[in-house]
Order: sequence, then C-alpha cells, then structure tokens
Amino acid sequence: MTRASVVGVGMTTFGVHDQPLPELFGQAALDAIDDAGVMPGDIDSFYFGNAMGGQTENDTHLAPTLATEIGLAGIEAQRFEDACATSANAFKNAVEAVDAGIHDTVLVGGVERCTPETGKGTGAMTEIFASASHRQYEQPTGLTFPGVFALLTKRHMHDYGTTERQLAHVAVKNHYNGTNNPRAHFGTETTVEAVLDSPIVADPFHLMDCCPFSDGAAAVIVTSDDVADSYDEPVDVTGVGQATGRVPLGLKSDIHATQPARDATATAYEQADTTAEAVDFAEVHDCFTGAEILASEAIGFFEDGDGGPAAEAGRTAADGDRPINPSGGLKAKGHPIGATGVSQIVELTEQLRGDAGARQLDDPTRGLAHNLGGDAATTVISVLEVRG
Amino acid sequence: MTRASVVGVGMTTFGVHDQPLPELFGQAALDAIDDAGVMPGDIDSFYFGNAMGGQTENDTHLAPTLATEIGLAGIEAQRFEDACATSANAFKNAVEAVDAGIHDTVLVGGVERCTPETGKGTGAMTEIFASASHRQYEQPTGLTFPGVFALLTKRHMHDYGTTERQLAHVAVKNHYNGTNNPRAHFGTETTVEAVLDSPIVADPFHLMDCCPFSDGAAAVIVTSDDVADSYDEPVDVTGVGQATGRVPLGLKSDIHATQPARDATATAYEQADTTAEAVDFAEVHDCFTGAEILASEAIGFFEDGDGGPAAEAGRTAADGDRPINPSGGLKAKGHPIGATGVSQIVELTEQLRGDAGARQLDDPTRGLAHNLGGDAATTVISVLEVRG
Amino acid sequence: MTDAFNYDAWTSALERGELLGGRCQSCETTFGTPVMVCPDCSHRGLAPTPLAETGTVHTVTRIEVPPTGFEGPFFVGIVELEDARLTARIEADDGEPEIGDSVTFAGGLSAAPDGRVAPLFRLD
Amino acid sequence: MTDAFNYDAWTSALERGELLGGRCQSCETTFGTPVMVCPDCSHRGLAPTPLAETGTVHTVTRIEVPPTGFEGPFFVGIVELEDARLTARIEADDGEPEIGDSVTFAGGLSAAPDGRVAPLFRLD
Ligand SMILES: [Zn+2]
Ligand SMILES: [Zn+2]
Repeated sequence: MTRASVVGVGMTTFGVHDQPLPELFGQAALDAIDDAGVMPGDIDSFYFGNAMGGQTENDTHLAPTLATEIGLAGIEAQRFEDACATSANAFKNAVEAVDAGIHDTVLVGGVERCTPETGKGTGAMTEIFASASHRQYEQPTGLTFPGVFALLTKRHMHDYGTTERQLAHVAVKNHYNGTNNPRAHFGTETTVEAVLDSPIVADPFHLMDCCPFSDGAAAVIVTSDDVADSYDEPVDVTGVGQATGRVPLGLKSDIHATQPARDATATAYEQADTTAEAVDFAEVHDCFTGAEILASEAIGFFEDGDGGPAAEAGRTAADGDRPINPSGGLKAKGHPIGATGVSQIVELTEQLRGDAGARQLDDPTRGLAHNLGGDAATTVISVLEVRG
Repeated sequence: MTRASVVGVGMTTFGVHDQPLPELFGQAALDAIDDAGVMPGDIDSFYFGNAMGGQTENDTHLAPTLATEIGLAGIEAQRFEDACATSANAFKNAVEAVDAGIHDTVLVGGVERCTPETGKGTGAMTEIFASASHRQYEQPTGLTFPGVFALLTKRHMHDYGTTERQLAHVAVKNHYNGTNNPRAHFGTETTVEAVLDSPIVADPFHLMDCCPFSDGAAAVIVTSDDVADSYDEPVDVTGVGQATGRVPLGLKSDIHATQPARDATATAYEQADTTAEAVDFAEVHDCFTGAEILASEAIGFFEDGDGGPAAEAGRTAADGDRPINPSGGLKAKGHPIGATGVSQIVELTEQLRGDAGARQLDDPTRGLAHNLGGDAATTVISVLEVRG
Repeated sequence: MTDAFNYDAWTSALERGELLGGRCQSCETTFGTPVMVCPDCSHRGLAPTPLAETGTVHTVTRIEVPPTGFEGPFFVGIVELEDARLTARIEADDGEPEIGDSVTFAGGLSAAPDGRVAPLFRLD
Repeated sequence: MTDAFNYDAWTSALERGELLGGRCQSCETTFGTPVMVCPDCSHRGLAPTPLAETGTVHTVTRIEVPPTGFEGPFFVGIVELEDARLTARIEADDGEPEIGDSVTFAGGLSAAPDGRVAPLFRLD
C-alpha cells in the first residue's frame, strides 16, 4: 500500500560549506523543487529538520527564514529535532500527513553545519553531540557519542565474537562506495590496516570507524499517492515506522538490540506488507562502523550476531547479496546531522529510479532507510519501492 | 466542526524550578494523564515542544528521555522547535493527526527552563533569545528580542498614536489577572506609574513591559472527537491555523500587522466557522506589552489602531467586554518558552470547563489562543469551544 | 542567471564599505538583503545593486540591555532606502533618531563578538 | 507515596558518597537511576534504596577524545549491580577494565566542567 510518493529530490555535496544555513538549504530545496517540476504554490507545508543550529550557530526558528529564502514565506512550517534522526522524523510526519489527506504536496528537508566552519572545534562539537545523551545520568561521566556506540559495540563483540577487523570492513566498504558518489564527503578508498592503524577515539572505534563532521542539506518533495501520478518519476513510500526506547543506557534491557530500530522495522514492514528478505538494499545509520553492524541485524538483513561476519565476507558490498549503504553511508558520504535522514531518502529514490550513476545497484525494486537518534532511542525506518 | 478534543490538562507553576527538564515535564504530564483519566497504554504518540534546551542546558533529543520518565518509553515521539511558538506548533500537528485519524489519543506538552537556574544570566539568555532573529542580517546589529518587538511597537505608535501609557495598562491588567492565578510567576499587582518608572530595556519597553524568564511545563491530552465522549470533561478544538511570514524584518511589507497572525486567524476562524465577535476571550502572546496590542488587532478583537485605547479603557480586563489573558499572560503567568503554547491551551480548557477558580470568566463558550515565534514569523491560532 | 547575489557578496561589500541590495530581474523590486527567490514574484536570482545611501528611519529602538559581547546602549532601526528596507545600527551625535528622520550610510560596523559586520547609518 | 526519589536525591547522595537506586514498590525491580514511573510495570514512585556496592562491568570503553572541559583518556562503562545498571566512570590502577570484571563503588566523581557528579567505580 502506497502511503505517499517522493516526486523530487535535491541534495548538496556533503563536506565543508561556508554558506549560511538558509542558502545551503536553499540549494537542496530548489533542486528538489526543480527535479519534481512542482509549482511552489502547490506546496502546502514545510517539514523541516535541523538538530543543533542553536548550539553551533546561535540560529533557531529557521523554518520561516528558510521558507523565505526559497520563495515560500507564508507557508505552514514546523521544525523537528530528534538528534541524528531529525529529518527522518520530519519525513515520517510528512508521509503521515499526505497519507491522511492533511496535505497533498509537502517539502521535507534538513540542513546542518558541523565542520569548523561554524567556529566550533572537535572538543566543542563533542560536547554538543553529547547533549543527545542523558544530561543528568550520562553527560557527567564524560561519555561521548563515539563512546555511546562503543559501549553498545563492545557488548556485541563480547556476546557474538564480532571483531575490530569486521568493523573495519564496514569502513572499507563504505569508503569504496563513496568513491562512486560525487556528493560524498570522502572520495578515497581505505584499507582494513589503515582503519586499524588510525588513532583510537573510543575503543573499539578508531578515527576511521567514525563518520566525519559534515555540512550539507537534503530535500525531497512528498505527495499523496494520487497526486503522484501527475509527476514524472514518483517513487512510493510504502511503510514508515518510528519508535523510541528507554534513556539512559542503564535502563535498557539489551543494549545492543537497538530495540527502537526493531520496533520501527516491524511497523514499516507491516505497513509495506513486506519482509527483510524482499528488501533489495538499505541505507543505514553508520555513524560508527559498529552502528552499521547493529543496524544490519535490527532491520533483519542478518541474524543477531551474523552482522560482523557478513560485513567481512563482503555480503553488504554493492555487489554483495545484501547491499548496505551504496551511497557510502554516513561514514563516507558524510553526516550533517539534520540532513542525514532525508539524504537517505534521496539515495533510495535515485537507486529505485535507476539514476544512481556509478553507484547504481542492479535494478532494485525496494529499499529501506534506517536513521537513528541518540543511542538509537529514536529510530525511523522507511521502506520505498518502485511505483507499481 | 470539532477537529479534536482536549480531555486532560496539567501544568506546573511557572517561575523558578531547579529540577531537570524530564522531572519538571513529568509533573505536568502525569497531571494531564490523571486529569484525563487516560490509560498510558492508550496514548499513541507524543508531540513535544522545547525551544532552547540545547543552548541553555546542553540537553537535546529530549522526547525519548521524557517519555521514559513518565512510563511511555517506546512511544512514537517528535520534538518541535519554532521559537516561542514551539509547543503551539506541536499542538497543531497533534490536532491534525487525531483529526485525520492518524492517532486516537496523544500527549502534547512542552517544557523549558530560562531562569538563572540553568547557569545562564541575562546577557547570555538575551543572546540565546536573539538566535530566533536572522543570524546574518539581524543578529550582527545587536538587535535583541525586546528590540524586535520595540521596532514593531514604535511603528505602531507612530502610525496610530498608541502611547507608552496604553502599553503600561496591558502590564497592569495582566499583573492583576496573575494575582488570581496560583500558577503565575508574578502574583503581585503593579501600577501604570511603576511600569513607566521601571528602567528601559529597549524603548518604548520598560522592564515592566517585558515578560520574565521563567521555568515551567504544561501538557494536555488530545483525542479525536469520537474518542472524547468516553472522557469526563472534553473541550473541543474547532480550529487551528498556522502561518509563517518573511524573515528578516526588512522584507516584511507591514511590520506591525504581524501578518502570519492574521493569516492563521483567518484559517482558524474558517475551520471553526466563527468570527472574532463570537470569541469570548483570548490568551495572546504578550511577550511584551506592545505584542498584546498588536495581537488584539491581528485576531480581530479590535480594529487596527484601536488596541491601545481598548487596553487603556479596560476593555481587555477580565470584566471587560473583550477579555484578554485572564491567566495573566506571559507577562504575569510567565514564559517558559517551549511550555507557553500548551499553557494557553490549559487556560482555555479550564476557563471553558468553568474550572478557573478566582480568575473564572463569566461562562465563556469559545476561546482563542495566539502563540507566536520570533518576530511573529511563526504564529499558531487555536479556537476551543465548550463541547456542543 | 548572473552570479548569485548571496550573503557572502553582501557582507564582503559591507566590509569594503559598500551597501548592496538585491534587485529582482523580473519585477524590479529591490530588497535590502539577499534572498534566493524574489519574495514578491518568485523569480529566482536577484542581481546586486547599490542601494541609495540616504534614506529615512522606518522604526528604531534604543537597546539598553544588549546580548553578551555587545556594549550598550545603542540604536537599532529599520531604514528605508527608496523601496528597500534593512535592519541597521543607527548612530547620532546627539539626540535620538526618530521615525522619519534622515540617515546616511556610514559603512560596516563590526560590533558583534564574532566580528560579523552590520550596516551602520548616521543621523543627518 | 513516599518522598519522591528524584535527581536531587540521587545526586545529593552521590555527593555524600552514597549510591542510591530506585526500587519499584510494585514489581520490586531496582533501577540504577531515578525515574518517575517504573519502566517495567508503570507503577508511580520508586523508593530510594542503597545499591550493591560491588558488581561487574557490563560494557566499557576508553574515551580518548573527550568533550571540552574533560581530561582524557578515561574509562566509562555500564556497571551491573545485582539487577540494576548505571553508567559510571571506571578507574583501574593498571590494565584496562574488561566486560565481566568486578568493580567496587568508589564515591562520586566531579570531573565535569559544571561540577556535576558521576558515579565512580574501581576495578577490583
Ligand atoms: Zn520579483
Ligand atoms: Zn515496577
């Protein structure tokens, strides 16, 4: 069952940008509008994601400012913030709105600047990212975001025998995929040895296990199923699930299950009337290599504990049987927080249209996006399909 | 036409609180749940507003943390930020969702801490509030938020002859109303002379023309019209409009029209099939006394230019013909940014139920809430009515 | 489309002491600051154009309680330069700027703690 | 309901060198940190209860790149104290704490730049 359709996509390169947030977002949004061929007057509402503009740039209340920049002043608009799941949550709310008939056509997008262009260095950004962990029960320990996923991954390694080498294979694969993506932050290959030789950030994660700080923007035009027919290349959204989980970490039953991802996946598969087996590829939230392993299990691509060996065996490569992150993922494509969720929708759309250029997979018909926030306590899962 | 119903309300006192955001919010949310008598398992989604927790307390990704605190871990959740219109926008999205059948019953709420309990003093908070004005074209001038509304109000004074004395009457009336509200930040009366004798913050605004920095939380349970019948005291939401406007100020055609408020009001009245004349009272966003004058005209309570004289003549007092801010408004009740929009819904609900105690108006049947963000570039207007 | 008129172009000009606005190449309206799409007619791409250097005060306030890093008091106003408006600092040798007063552009002012420049006008 | 067990009670105890958890008065589960509603059974109001002072490392990481204001490297882990878990600093005289290692509560640590206290454990 089609819940909504994506009829236009736009995205800046991810990397280092010195433009203000409104202009950076404007590039992606105008590209999405042009790609769809939508008349601005036909856009009913603006679902916007930005995670940390207040902290990094003293810039809030951005929705009306961005709308003005792209000629949509006056439009209904709302800004979402759900840590790294920010713009996927905007997307989920937009899909629900057009599915329920609240709107016919909406603009969904996100923007973020995380590089030193904001004036903030690694220590300050590490502190800002830590704001997504529990203020009272986690931040005072000095826990960082690499540290959060390190805790989950170390327990996964203990329980299943996942190795640092397997983690490194995730980075190697995603860097390779990034070389085929002209919008990727990193366009160079790496090796298992280079990953393992890079300095430790939070063990078991080396620097090369971590996604970069990136600047960038992504936008999509979402319409209702019936309106979609009037557009050239609609791609259908057949399921969107979202769930939260317990915070802080000490309250979770099984820390590496990333239970919200499992709950959201179950919802999305049920809506789409599909199963993991029938999903051809996925874009998952590989903020750290270990996060991709956990995600590959949570979305049902592999049994629990098989994620590490599968990565090492090349099963998640673009030419493997379970491709994950053909875009390069957060690791190589980059991770401008509030833009990441929608950038996954852009990648799914381009792959399903057959428009993905050098990184095009072999005729996929169904893709999944997995975007998480915080310690995965917010996770959004979206299933997109070639229009039937 | 009923779009949704409010079946439970909860709110902390507004003032100075030293609890963490999750516990402060928890008080209001559990009170709303108890007031409704809703089973936690019947709550489908959580629409949450917080404007500046990242900037004031390095606390983001709050929705799952707050859900955990009140026993709702796992629930779908999303955080909104639209400056001072933050939680009214959460409310608007929630009303749309239950109206369209996406959810049956949702929790909507907001929380904020703005007092020096966060560790931030007046200069730092003034800088944080300025983040809602244009980063590139307004902040570098040193423009503050009192300054923004001072610019609008000065032009209104020039065009219509509005006086500082009329502005002061707004403060006097709202302080008086606050003495009848046990949850108000300020519980003392003031005088026109005391307002005019208080130091200038940004002319024409004296300190006593400005709302305080407050901490607090507010929450409501919103259900679909048909589910509402199973609750004791539903109050119906018959219209919710939201609109944005141009940013920065230099692009607006008529700066004191607060055009988004007029657009959102038109939408809300049309949905509710009503007019300003048929609205018995309003809670409006009086962050500064001048803002209440502009709002009273934008919502159609008075012709343009008549807002000042009407305030001076006592027409907006609780016993006037057009009562505005019987709660004391932001000026006396307080303004914990992300909680303000929902706290207006709490006041409307209590007034329409006849539960407002010493500040109860004479049998009102229809009330309006006006909550704006930034320079009014986001405005949400809600119309609530006694259930027919 | 000519070279985009954007924040970088606007602020670079201001740092050089030039005040540029954006002129819509379709409806010919001039705006005091850059914007990617014309707010009046939805045309994309405004062209940089020198703004009138004298104009009037559309509205003004004296900020007595400034944000951290700024020294108060000072005047901020919206100035009207032919059909364009923008937010600016206004200085006066004595007296206070009032609505309708004439002002003249006096360069860029770097008063913000991060060094960002704002337009400065002086009361005539 | 007894006096609410909240952050203030938890952190005040930690500052005195006491480690309190919250015990659900309905399902009797113990949690390492306060929460207003029992996550397991939805009962309201956990009662403060002293946590076991020795336990095991459930998971741990060595933070080499700390946030501003913290001095690295240091170890952060989740410690398991009977049925309760919480996030804590772990110190080791030599060697590295590993999953399954025994640890003992060693008071509150004020390492955060804002002075907030965190539980500190030492490797046995
Ligand atoms: Zn034009
Ligand atoms: Zn229990």
